[in-house]
Amino acid sequence: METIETITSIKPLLAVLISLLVVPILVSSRTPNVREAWTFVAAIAKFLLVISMLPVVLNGAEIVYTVAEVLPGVAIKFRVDAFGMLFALVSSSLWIVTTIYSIGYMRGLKEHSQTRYFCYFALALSATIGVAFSANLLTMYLFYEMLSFATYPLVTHHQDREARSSGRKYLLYIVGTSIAFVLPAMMISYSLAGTLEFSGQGFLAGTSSKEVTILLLVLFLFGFAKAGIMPFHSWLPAAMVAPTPVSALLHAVAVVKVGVFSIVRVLTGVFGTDLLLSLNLGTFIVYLASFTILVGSLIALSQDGLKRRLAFSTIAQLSYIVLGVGLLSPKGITGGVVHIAMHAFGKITLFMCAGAIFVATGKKNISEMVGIGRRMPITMTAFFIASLSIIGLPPCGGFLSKWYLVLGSLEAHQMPILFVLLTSSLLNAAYFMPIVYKAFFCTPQEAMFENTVQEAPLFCVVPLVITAIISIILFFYPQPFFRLADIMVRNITGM
Amino acid sequence: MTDLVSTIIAKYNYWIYITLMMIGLYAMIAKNNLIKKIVGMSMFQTAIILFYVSIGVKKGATIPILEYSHGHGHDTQLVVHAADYVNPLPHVLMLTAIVVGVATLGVALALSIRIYDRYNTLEEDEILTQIREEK
Amino acid sequence: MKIIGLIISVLTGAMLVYAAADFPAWSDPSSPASTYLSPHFIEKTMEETSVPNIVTAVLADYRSFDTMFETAVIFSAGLVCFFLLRTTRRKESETETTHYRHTLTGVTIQIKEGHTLPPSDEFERIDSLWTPSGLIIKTSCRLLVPFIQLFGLYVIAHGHYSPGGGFQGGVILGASIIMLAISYDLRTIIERISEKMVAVLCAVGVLIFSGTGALCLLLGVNFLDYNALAPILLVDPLTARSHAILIVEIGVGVAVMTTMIWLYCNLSSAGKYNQGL
Amino acid sequence: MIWQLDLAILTLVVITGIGALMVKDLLGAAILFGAYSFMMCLLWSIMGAVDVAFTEASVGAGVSAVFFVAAVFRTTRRTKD
Amino acid sequence: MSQQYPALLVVVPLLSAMIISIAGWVNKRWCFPIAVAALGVAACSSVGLLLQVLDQGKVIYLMGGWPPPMGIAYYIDHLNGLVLPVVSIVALLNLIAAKKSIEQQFPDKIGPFYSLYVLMVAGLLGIVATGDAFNLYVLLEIAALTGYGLLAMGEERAPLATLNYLYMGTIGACFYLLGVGYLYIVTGSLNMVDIAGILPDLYQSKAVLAAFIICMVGVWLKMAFFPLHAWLPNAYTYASSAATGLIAPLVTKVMIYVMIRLMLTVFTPAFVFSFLNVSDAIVWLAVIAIVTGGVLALAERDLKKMLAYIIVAEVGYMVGGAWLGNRDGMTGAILHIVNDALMTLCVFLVVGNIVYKVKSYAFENLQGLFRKMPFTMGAFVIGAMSIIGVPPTCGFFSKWYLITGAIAAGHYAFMAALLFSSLVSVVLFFRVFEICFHEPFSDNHGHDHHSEAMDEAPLSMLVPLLIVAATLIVVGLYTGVIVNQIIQFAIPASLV
Amino acid sequence: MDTIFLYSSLYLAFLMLLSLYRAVLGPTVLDRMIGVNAIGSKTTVLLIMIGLLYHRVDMFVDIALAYAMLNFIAVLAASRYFHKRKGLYDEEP
Amino acid sequence: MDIIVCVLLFAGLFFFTGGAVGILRFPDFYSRLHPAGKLDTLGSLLTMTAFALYNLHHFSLGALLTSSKMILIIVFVFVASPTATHAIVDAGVRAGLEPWTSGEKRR
Repeated sequence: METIETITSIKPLLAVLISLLVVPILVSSRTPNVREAWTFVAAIAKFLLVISMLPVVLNGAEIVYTVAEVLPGVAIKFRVDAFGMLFALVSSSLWIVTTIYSIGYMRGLKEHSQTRYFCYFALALSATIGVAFSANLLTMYLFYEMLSFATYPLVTHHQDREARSSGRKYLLYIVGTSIAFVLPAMMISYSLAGTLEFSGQGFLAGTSSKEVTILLLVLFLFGFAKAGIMPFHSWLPAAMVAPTPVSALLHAVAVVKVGVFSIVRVLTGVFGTDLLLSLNLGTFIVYLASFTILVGSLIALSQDGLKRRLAFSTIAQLSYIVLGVGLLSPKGITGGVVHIAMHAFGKITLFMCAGAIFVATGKKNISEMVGIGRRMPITMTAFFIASLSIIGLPPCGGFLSKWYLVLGSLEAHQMPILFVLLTSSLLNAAYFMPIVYKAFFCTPQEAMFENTVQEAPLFCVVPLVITAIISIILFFYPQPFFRLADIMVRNITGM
Repeated sequence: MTDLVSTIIAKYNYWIYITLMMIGLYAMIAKNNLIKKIVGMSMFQTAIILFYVSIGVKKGATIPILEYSHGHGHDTQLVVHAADYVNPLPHVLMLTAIVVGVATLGVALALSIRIYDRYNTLEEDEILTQIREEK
Repeated sequence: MKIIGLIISVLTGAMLVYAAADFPAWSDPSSPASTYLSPHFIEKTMEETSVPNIVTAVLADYRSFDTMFETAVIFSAGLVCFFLLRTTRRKESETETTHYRHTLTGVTIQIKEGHTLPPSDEFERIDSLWTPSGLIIKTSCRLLVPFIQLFGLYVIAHGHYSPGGGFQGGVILGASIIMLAISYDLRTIIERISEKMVAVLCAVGVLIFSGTGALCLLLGVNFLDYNALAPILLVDPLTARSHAILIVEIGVGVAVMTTMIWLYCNLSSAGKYNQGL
Repeated sequence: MIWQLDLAILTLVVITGIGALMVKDLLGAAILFGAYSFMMCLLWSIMGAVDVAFTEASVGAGVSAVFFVAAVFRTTRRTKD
Repeated sequence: MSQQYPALLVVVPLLSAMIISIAGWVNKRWCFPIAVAALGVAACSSVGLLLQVLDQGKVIYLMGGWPPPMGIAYYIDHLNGLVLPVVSIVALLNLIAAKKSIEQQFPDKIGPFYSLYVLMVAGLLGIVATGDAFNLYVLLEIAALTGYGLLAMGEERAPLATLNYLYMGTIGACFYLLGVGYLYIVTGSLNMVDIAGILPDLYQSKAVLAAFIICMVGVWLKMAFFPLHAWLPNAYTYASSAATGLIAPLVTKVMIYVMIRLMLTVFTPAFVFSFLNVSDAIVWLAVIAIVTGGVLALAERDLKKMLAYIIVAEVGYMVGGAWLGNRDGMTGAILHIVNDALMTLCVFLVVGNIVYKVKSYAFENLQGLFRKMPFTMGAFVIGAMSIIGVPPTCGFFSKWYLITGAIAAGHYAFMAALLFSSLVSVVLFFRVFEICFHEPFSDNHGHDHHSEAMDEAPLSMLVPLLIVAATLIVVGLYTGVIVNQIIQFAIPASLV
Repeated sequence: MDTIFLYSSLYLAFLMLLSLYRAVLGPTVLDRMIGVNAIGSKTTVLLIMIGLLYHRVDMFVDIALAYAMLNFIAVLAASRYFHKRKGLYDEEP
Repeated sequence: MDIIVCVLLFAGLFFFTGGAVGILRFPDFYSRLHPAGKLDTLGSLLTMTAFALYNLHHFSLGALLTSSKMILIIVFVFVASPTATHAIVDAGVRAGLEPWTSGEKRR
């Protein structure tokens, strides 16, 4: 195994803290314009900080920063490696886009408590980057919990009864599983291995028996309920009561991807591929993921609420990533990891479209959207592109990741998985295409729309156009993500 | 049998202190009247004092005040044998304990007066009924 | 509750009986308690503190730190009672009615709050539950009280040589005042010894004790190490200990006396300070 | 230590204690509690603890019984047990 | 002066309690500055002591200059060196924070209140510092008596609850005294270290066993450990917020310190863990305590009582941790004394602020508090996070040690109970947050919520609160230092 | 002489038992007061006797003196109660 | 000397016995006060005198002081005991206790 060059730098901490530091400014700023300007500044600064670390990582080095040693052998420590970089890149870049979109959305609907909204948004982003850059399980757990609590006020933003019950469900699933499953699993790992530091080959290897390993695996898989693996998925549709930008960023990018990211990190950094392979646990993960993919897609078919359909789609898509890593083959892992990015850009576009439709027309259900494509052509075009990406058709980024997944399943000699992937792609098409079809090619019934319906405000439309375009660009220029995934695969497989 | 009897006799004080203490404890738990409980509490404390004082007793010893003849002052060096005097340390401790007992008694009585002002009874069950009815 | 109480006490008692089997026999001169620590006190008290009453010596010198807090306990009991019971503001529903008695005719009149008494010397203020004053009781108490107080002072001062000391003397002094309060009425006492004075004296008593200790501390030795007081008391260190014990006992006496009065006044008038037992 | 007297007084103490708790009248309980203190005082002096006896005498006879009576005076004599 | 720290620690508060009492009759305005100054001196000397202990190890102070078995000595080692600053600083912060509410609640009894307050702190500090078993009892009583006074001045039901506390507290203290007597009868000594030196020959004695059981039961009564907890919730709920701010964080914690002191110093781990075979049973009791505390807290509909039941559960944490019988568990218990004191202070200060402004702590009156008092609620969130055990707040780390200890001891039920308690805390606190977050539901499901103006507590209450909240995180981050520099030395090497 | 004192003290203890009967079972509170008062006067004597048995009577006489003084207060307080509160058995609520 | 002491002591004990029996056997409160008030006082007087005399056996200044203290006790009892008795009677009268007349049930 090659030694990895490490560089000590405070940049990761800054990247985490910058959105935290901006919160007091947000609270104290008097006018909305100032407030949003600051958010924007913070978003861009964060993105620049992340980008500035990209070259180092692409060169195969890692950036390390230790904040404090809180327990013997365990510190609150940041480490920027390829995988974290990939995730940080996606989330920080999408924050900028979402900020723009939020401004449009929140102002468009004249939402209350906008200051609070932006504050917690910033907090959530801090936590996300924190998870991405964490060097050990404890730090990851810290930011994971911080994210759970920071997003609660966002989910219950409307402060009505529905929001309250959804908020309860959200917390129950997310925090409950993390305390009940992740915490003990983490403690057990610590007492077994005496460390929590992620390492390329996992630190559990050779320290635990098979039964304990399986127990830990199950605890970790279900513990990170943000990943939405069934049966711990039902918080995700419930959380769709949140304002759309929240759904867009948090439930397409930050929260759910943090869950998946954590699972992948744990599978690779704690267990290590070798251990999983030797115990043949990959198969278990893969079948679990396949089940979620299929069932999630099937449920998505029957949903009428647009956001709920997207939510179930997300559940299914997240399991692609888990599945990819679970295949334990280099191609599979690459596919899974890159899917984080591809799916993020696709799904955020879809959510933004849903939000834009809501802002413009106030409609939430698919059955009410007949013919909407004629009124809002830009939005619906973006929607079409994004759904292509999700289905996995060229010329969109989603195709590449899916392609790698298929290759990976072949490489791992898992023929059933191939069928799962193909079936689910068909299902994806089956639940997205009708929307597009109805939107563009059916005529609306009378009095369905008021005559004044136009495109949503500019602040809403621009971001979704940007992300849709990026989805296409990623098909042609996916190199940064693949480079990062390659470095990561090389790290964990030792090749 | 004689062994048992001699044990009982030899530690008579200890058995009585246990009895008294249990009477006090029982009163504190089982009595319904607040002042009765305070009486029980005082008995409980006295029983412990009895225990301590019993520790200090020494066969054939006198009270822990040195035989001191007035007028001679410090000149006469007295030879004092420890075995001649009762152990003074438990007495000291128990002086403190008695004081604590009086202090606790005062506070407890003050509290019961406050309670009576409010509920017009000192029976615990009646007070609890009143509280429940208020809700 | 009765059954629970019975079970608990029987269980505890059984455990204690079980443990008592291992005690040294009662009044055994060779038990550890009698041979380990106490011989030092008994044999060395005289040369180390020059106080023949070992209990006093241990109480006020060897373990004076305990005693200081014991005084503080008494003080805090008085303070807590005051804190809990003393009512300075009445409930709005109650209007104060004061009772007066015409000394010549024996007619009792009630005066509602806000009204005033006709200016006359012939009225004396009485309790609401007035009873004719018991002449016998009053007289005999008046006779006894000075002696009791004198005896109380003797007990405080003579604590070095005989049983007694600050605490006992203080209680006797306090009891004598309580006796006056019982045989006359509470107002008589409060008029002579105001509440403020009682409260302040109570604190002063503890202050004398802990202040003596703190003085030692200021003089550069450990807290309550009376040897350091020798230059101030103008005696040799050994006598200084004895004298310091006396000072300390006086502090205890003052604190205890006033606390007893304070407690009694608060308890018997339920904090209203108008009329008592 | 005078063990014969000790036994006698100990028995009396227990009787007085039970009596103080059984009396169905708080004033009576207060008075009997005073008697309990007397016994205790005797007991201490029998065991040679003169200072403790002195304290108990002054506190038990002079003060705590009076406090009890004062408290009963300010509350009630009624008790159910 | 530095060698006089142990005396200053206790004596300065004692003296100033008297002076405050006098000042209360002369000029009420002097009371508060004197009290703050006294506690400030106590806090400084406790910190100084801690530094001294870190520097040179054990500090022994002879009261009256008499050598230990004769006189009373204060032993300051790493264990109480750690607890002393916590006690004094918590008391000081709460005093500053409570000034306004004291003036609001007892306008004519300011003097006695401050006097009792400072006296109680003196008692608590003494309990922690003393090395004499009987002296501990006296100090216990002084802390208890003043505590009764402070607790009883509250709502209408406070006197009854306090009287119950008084009964239980007296039984507890008397049991402790009895246990000391049992030790005295077999060893002849009252000095803790001295007793520990004599005891090893007497392990077989039934009297020592009984002494241990009685002491433990007494201490458990005072700390409201599970079957003996019935007095605590009412007593803490109905008291004034100034009093609970002092008593809730400190009294149970100090009693747990006493328990640990008895286990480690007096009876020595060899006796407690090797000779006696009861650890398992007590850890099971702790498990039940944690679960019952949590479940009972769920049933409550007002904030203060809920927190009181959480204290019951927290006591279970510490007792269980101490009885796990290994180093990690003991470390967790000691660390949790510090952390729990701080986080309980935090939440009770929040309650104080809420009561000051809203005049109620029932759930239904808390609506819209996040908007009304954002800073108070922010601190509340941090406190709650700490109680739940979310990193990087300090509560997480003590829980971490406790769980590590449980795993090492193979006591998985205790681990499960800790996790369960965390989950219950999440439910408990988010139920409160939900109520505070949502404003009264209006019928029109609209986005136009009538916005209430911010109505924050006064600065003198807010600043200590925010300091405590920040401390929660700082202490969490410095856990490694605390454990490595202090707690490690507080546990005897014989405990593996 | 010591024997005489010892047995007379035991006899006094027996007499106390008789008084105690009245104190515990006396039908009214006042009977109890009589009983306790009688016990009190015997206690004073007993204290001196104990002192004589210890051969340290100078130490015990103070206690007896204090006792004689203070015993009086409790009785006074209890009788004072009836001066202010009417009714022998229970008071009207 | 010892004989005088013994006589006084036994006389005192005799009166004490009378007092105790009287308290036990008399039918009502008022009648019980008689033995309690008078006989106990007399018993105290006699026994105390006996002790005072006995104490002077080994004559010294301290013994004289002690004996005089005992006399002081007697004086005290002579003042306090009647007062106490008076107070109790007073209480009985105020409490409305009817004196017993012959033929009634014993109380």
